[in-house]
Amino acid sequence: MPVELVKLPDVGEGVAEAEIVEWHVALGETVREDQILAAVMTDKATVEIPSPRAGVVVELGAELGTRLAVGSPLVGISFGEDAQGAGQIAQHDAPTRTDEAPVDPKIRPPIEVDRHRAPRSDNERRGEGRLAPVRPIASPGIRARAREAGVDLRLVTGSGPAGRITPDDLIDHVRGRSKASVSASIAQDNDAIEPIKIIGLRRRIAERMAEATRRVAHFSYVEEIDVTALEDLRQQLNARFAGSRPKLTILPFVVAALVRAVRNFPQVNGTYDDDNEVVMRHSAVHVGVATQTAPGLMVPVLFHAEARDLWGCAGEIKRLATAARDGTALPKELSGSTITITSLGDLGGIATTPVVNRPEVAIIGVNRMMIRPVWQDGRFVPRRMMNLSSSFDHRIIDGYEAAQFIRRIKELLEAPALLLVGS
Amino acid sequence: MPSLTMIEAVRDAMDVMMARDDRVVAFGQDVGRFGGVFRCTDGLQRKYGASRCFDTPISESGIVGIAVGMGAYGLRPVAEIQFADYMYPAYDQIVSEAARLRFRSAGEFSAPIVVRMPCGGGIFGAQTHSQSPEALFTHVAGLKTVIPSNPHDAKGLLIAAIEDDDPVVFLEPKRIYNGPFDGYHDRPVVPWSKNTLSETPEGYYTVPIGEAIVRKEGTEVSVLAYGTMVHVAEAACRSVGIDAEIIDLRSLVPLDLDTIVRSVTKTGRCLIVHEATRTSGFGAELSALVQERCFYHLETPIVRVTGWDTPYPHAQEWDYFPGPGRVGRALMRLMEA
Amino acid sequence: MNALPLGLHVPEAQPCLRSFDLSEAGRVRRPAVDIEASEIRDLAYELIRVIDAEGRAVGPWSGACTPDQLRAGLRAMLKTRAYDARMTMMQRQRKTSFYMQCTGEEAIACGFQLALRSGDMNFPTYRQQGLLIAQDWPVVDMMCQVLSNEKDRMKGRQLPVFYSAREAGFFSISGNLATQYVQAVGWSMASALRGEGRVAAAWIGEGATAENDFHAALVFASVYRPPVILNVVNNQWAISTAQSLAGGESATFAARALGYGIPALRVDGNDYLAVHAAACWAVERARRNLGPTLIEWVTYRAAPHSTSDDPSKYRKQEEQATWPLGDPIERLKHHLVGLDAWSEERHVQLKAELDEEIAVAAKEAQSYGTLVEGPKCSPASMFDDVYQQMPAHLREQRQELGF
Amino acid sequence: MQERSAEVVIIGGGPGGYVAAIRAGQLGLKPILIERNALGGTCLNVGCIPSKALIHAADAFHAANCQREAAPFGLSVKGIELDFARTVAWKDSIVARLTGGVAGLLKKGGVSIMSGTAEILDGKTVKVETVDTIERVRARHLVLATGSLPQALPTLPFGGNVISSTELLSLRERPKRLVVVGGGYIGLELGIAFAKLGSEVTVVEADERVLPRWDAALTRPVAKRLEDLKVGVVTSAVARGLTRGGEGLLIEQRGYQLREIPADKILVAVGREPRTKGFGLERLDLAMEGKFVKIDKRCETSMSNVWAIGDVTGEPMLAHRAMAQGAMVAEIIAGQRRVFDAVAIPSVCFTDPEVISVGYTPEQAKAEGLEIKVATFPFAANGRALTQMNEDGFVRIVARADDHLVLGGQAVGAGVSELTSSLALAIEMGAVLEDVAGTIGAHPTRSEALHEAAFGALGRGLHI
Repeated sequence: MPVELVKLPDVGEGVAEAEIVEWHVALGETVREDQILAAVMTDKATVEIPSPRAGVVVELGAELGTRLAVGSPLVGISFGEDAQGAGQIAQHDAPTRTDEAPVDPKIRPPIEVDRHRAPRSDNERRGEGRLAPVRPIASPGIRARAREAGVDLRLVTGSGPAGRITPDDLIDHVRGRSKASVSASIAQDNDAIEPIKIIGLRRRIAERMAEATRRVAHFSYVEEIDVTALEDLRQQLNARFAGSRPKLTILPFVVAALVRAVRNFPQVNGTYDDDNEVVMRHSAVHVGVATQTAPGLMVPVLFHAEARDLWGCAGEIKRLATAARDGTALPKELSGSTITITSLGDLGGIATTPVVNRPEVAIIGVNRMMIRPVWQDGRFVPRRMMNLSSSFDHRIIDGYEAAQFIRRIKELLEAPALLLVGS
Repeated sequence: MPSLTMIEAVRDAMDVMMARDDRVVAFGQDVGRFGGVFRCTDGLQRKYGASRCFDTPISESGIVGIAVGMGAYGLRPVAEIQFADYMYPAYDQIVSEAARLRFRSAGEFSAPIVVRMPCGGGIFGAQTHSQSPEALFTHVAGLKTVIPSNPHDAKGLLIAAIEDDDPVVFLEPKRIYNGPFDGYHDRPVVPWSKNTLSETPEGYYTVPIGEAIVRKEGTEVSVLAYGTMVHVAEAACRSVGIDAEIIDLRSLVPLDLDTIVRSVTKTGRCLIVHEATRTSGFGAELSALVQERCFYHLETPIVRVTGWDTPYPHAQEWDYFPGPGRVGRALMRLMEA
Repeated sequence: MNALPLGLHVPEAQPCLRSFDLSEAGRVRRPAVDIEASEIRDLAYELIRVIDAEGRAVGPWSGACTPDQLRAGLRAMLKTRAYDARMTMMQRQRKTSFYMQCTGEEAIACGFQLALRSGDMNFPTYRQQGLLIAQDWPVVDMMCQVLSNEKDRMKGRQLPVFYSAREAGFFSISGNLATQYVQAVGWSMASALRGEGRVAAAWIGEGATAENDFHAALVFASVYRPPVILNVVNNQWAISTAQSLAGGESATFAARALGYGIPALRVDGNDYLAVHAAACWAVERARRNLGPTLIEWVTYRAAPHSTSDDPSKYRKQEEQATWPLGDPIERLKHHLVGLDAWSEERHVQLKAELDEEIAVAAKEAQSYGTLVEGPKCSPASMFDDVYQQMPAHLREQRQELGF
Repeated sequence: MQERSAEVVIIGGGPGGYVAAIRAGQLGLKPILIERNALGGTCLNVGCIPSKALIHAADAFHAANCQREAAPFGLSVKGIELDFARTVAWKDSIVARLTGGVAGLLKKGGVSIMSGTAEILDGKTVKVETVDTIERVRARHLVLATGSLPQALPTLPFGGNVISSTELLSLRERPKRLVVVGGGYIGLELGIAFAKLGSEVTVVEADERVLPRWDAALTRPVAKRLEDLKVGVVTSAVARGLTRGGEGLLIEQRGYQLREIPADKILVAVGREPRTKGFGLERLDLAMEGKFVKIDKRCETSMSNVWAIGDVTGEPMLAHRAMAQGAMVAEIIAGQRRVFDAVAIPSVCFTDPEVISVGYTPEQAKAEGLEIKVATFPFAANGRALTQMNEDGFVRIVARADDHLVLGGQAVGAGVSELTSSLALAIEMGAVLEDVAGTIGAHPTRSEALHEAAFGALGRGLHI
């Protein structure tokens, strides 16, 4: 009975491997052609893999969270009549490292809940007879040691095959718990620990951030901007063009200032390939707009900001943010920025130390706007102030250059009319 | 099957037993010739003679004292304390003597007596005709304490109590003597004849001591109640539309804990209702037992609706009496948590 | 405005022994058993005595006992006193926690018991052990109760001396004062009701007559007239409270009965012959369905209230010497010797015999263990007899205890 | 009556009792062990050990007789005869050595042994009547290890020629005609042994097949061997009682009328029941589980500090379960945190061929709704089995379908009892099929069949 092994397709330029983040089919399920089989995530994007043919799923390539090399078998589909009992493609056929692909404990039978309500809090699990406790898989030695240490093995995540709890798992759990025990006295009864595997986007962010802090020589520079005039202008424009043009937030103005300032300081609009020790200076200004989404932080790119006016930027920024949030952003819209702006809106805080979006060399953080007393003409007057907290890669940008660059932006923002004139 | 009031059921029980067993005697203030202030022994003296059903001097310790002596002799005395509120002079004879006699004589002597006392409020009896002193008896090892909520159980339980070899305190909620009272005091009284639970088989039968009964099946909350409160709880559940499981305990000691645990394990919520004052009331004991046995099944803390910790008032009867309103609100609170 | 300032009369702490109206033996008449109570009201203030100063039995109340019965009575009193002495010593040796003697009052219990029949029932206080000893109830059994050892029929549950012996017509003793008094009335009502001819004897100390159960008993006895003898043992002291605190100054305890229309006798409790005669009178009256009789037995508590009491704190040492009614054993011995039915030698020899008998019994009783060491009843037995059938919650608690 | 007291008092000196005593002694608890008969209990004296010895002798005798007929590898044997009395003496010597060994271990462990009958007075007091004294022993911990005894049939009470396994094992000569009532593991082990020793054996079983508690596939080779040994097997039949003269057994088989089977001895082996009578246990009013004493995961009964281990607590009634419980209880009493949480307890049937089972059978797994993979490997494809001229049977492995966790294993075949340790270790350690398959089994051995079975379960069978 013929079985076709659907290989992991090439999901993006130069992507070597992808991580399975979601199965859309189950073993033994009959699928139509083009029906979505699974979703895989690369550095760039989450890509859905359609089925090349109709048939019955007889093999699943790997567990959730496993990284498959492009070209390795993803799904086995049999397209004869009696597609009998499905099995899992034997682990050690796949080229990926076996210990890398742990068996996901969730696949075991669901915990039978003997009450008609959703499983309850931790103390419910402790009650005898409340739930048929999923029996932890552990050797007698581990069970004995756990009992000595007063550890309930049901709370320990087993990293061994079939979720078996290895000696290391126990040690990690106990060490983890001993750190927590310092504050344990406060949360005495709330010692529920829920292990969540780091997979998908979360893992992507973790790796990028770690890489950035390891390689980039960060320094941050915080400057105060008097945006009273800017805010008035923004509100006038919005009032004037309400309905006909996109609503302007502060970001388009910052982008506009950025585009102009970069002309004087091109090194800031660059990317640094530190492997080959080459700085790429870009004439185009592709601005990464850091956007918070449910799965995590994403940075869609406003391409050629230099060629867009305020309203162009505003519209594109809005579109990109929405696409990122509902997961429809295309891979190419999520990479290629030359400089990034990050803003937490009214959560912006007084000052932040943003992490440079490698391989870029600069990132501009927009802090909260607030009324502050400012000494002008011999007395304190209320002015609407906003800080810019920017971080630079000191390997490429020196403090002095960075300060000049930020002061240029300050001048532009404090005289917003300049932004409208094509100076 | 005849429909009796609770009074007729109690009288019928004594009648049946006095006929079956010539050791059974009934006495107390106004019990003989007059037939009891609530008419519970009406006609017994005429039928069985003055030496088997007779009046006594107004001396509660005397009434229970002679009962203990008669019990030790081998009789089966049914002593009546006219109102539970007057039981205190007899408390020493009940607790130090009747309850302890078998234990202290290692079985040589025992006091197979029944002490009947009308209890509970709802009749503007104020503090001397409305008390519910069950907790003072449930705390005593050696005593059994039972309290029926309807004529059928009243007759069966009283016969069982008379046959029981241990001393039994038999509490009769006076407000439901003539009809089930659900706490809506402004509505016309419903006679027992209109309630199926008044159907009482003729002749001898028993309701076993130590067995509760699920008055109404339910899934959302378990309501533990006894006496008049069973009817109040039913009315409250209907009014707030909560599918409660109502358990009529009937017997406080020995207590049918299995039925309670089964129910609370199912519903995960527990409401306890009794007329007696709250502090150290029997509800506290029920609450302790439920949390000991069903802690991991409880969704919310156990709630008690009881009389306030004040002497029983007169004019403020219906502010004191735990009515369907208070019980209903407690049910709602339970369901929201 | 009343002239005299009001004041509270607080009775004398001491019993006024001196002003005792000591009528001589044989003076008080013996009415017919079926006499109307109203006709013998005066007897409540008299003092029936038979043995006179020279040891002779005089008066209408004499002649009720044969020499053999008297010798048996003497033996019973001596044995009771020997038993008390031995058990008090055992308490001092820490073999048990507590003991109560009835020194000086032996004649009342021993004499009274002789008037009863098997099937009758005494409702005693903790100072009528003579009722058991007078029936030759095995002292080993009594001792095991006092020692709370493995052979204690009460399984180690009761305070020492709180005996129970249904077979011997000895109702289980309760520590609560006077509760048994009204129970005796109830028991006798049951006997009357069933027509089985049994008689009850209620016992109370003069101090406890202040309890309401005493009055409840008298009310019910006067209303239903059951076959019960209401004994009041007036031994002058309730621990440190003299009988005056129980109202003894204003009226005799026998006189209490008059208010309820119950016939009453007042008898010299240390005069074995008078005790036995009065007891027979009252028992016969009850047996003939003529109703209750109250008897005040006047005596003196020669020993401390109990092993945890030291009378020197509330009464003078020499007070006992001033007690006018003498010692019951000496007076009966003196009478018997007078009749040549007894002698000093036989008395000394009998005492030695009894001391030996008590010593042997004590050894045997201790072999079954004492309160402090040796086998006791298993803790498991603690859960028996609370109810006829052990309920579930008790079964669970026993499992938790682990025996 | 003298009194003594001890931290731990153990009633019953069988495998559970003596192990608990030794372990308690090692932990310095100075236990008292009360045993009415011989140390070692049923297992050592009238059960596991003597029956295995007899089975060994029977096999040897049978093997020799086979050479006389077939001589497949050229061995010819003449003049075979068996001095059965010497066989019994040899068996008794082994029992004696082992009971002596136990006594030595107990002494070394500082255990004071009271040989006498125990009578429980309450949860912490036992009256012990030895040959010369009556003592009252007080305990802070009481351990019940009274074991089990053969179940009698109401229609066939023990006595005369109706015997239990105890009497059968102490017979001085072989019965000419032996009828075995009960086709369970005891009935068949002894029935086959005596068949090989020359007795004419008939087995009467109420169920449709022998070894009804084991699944059909496992018992088929045993049924075949019974035929080879000319053992009569009467299934769906119930013993109704002795014939009038007492020299035969009346049986009633479904579909046939009452008929008689001639018998010199009738072995009643219909099961064992817990020993809970005759030593005052009822005084404790313990919570029971049917006929057995109810215990929790720490072997504590419903009464505080009263423990129960071994057969008296229920199935499976196996010596090694009792021993494990005994050691655990001693450690708990010594204050250690212990719980009886063995994943699987192996059981063995020493018939010919032997049958074993550890953990889940396929049926049990399916009954719990588990999705499983099952694979068997026949001994006919096992080199060693061929060289031993005994290819009957197979090894079977049962694992979860999704994560391949090994749930259980069964086997039938010569010498498979030794396979229980590797199977039990795999299950206890939480092995997956890949672990068992990934472990190299020595070749040529019978045990490598287990690894082959694992490969089979993974769809990658090699030698099949």
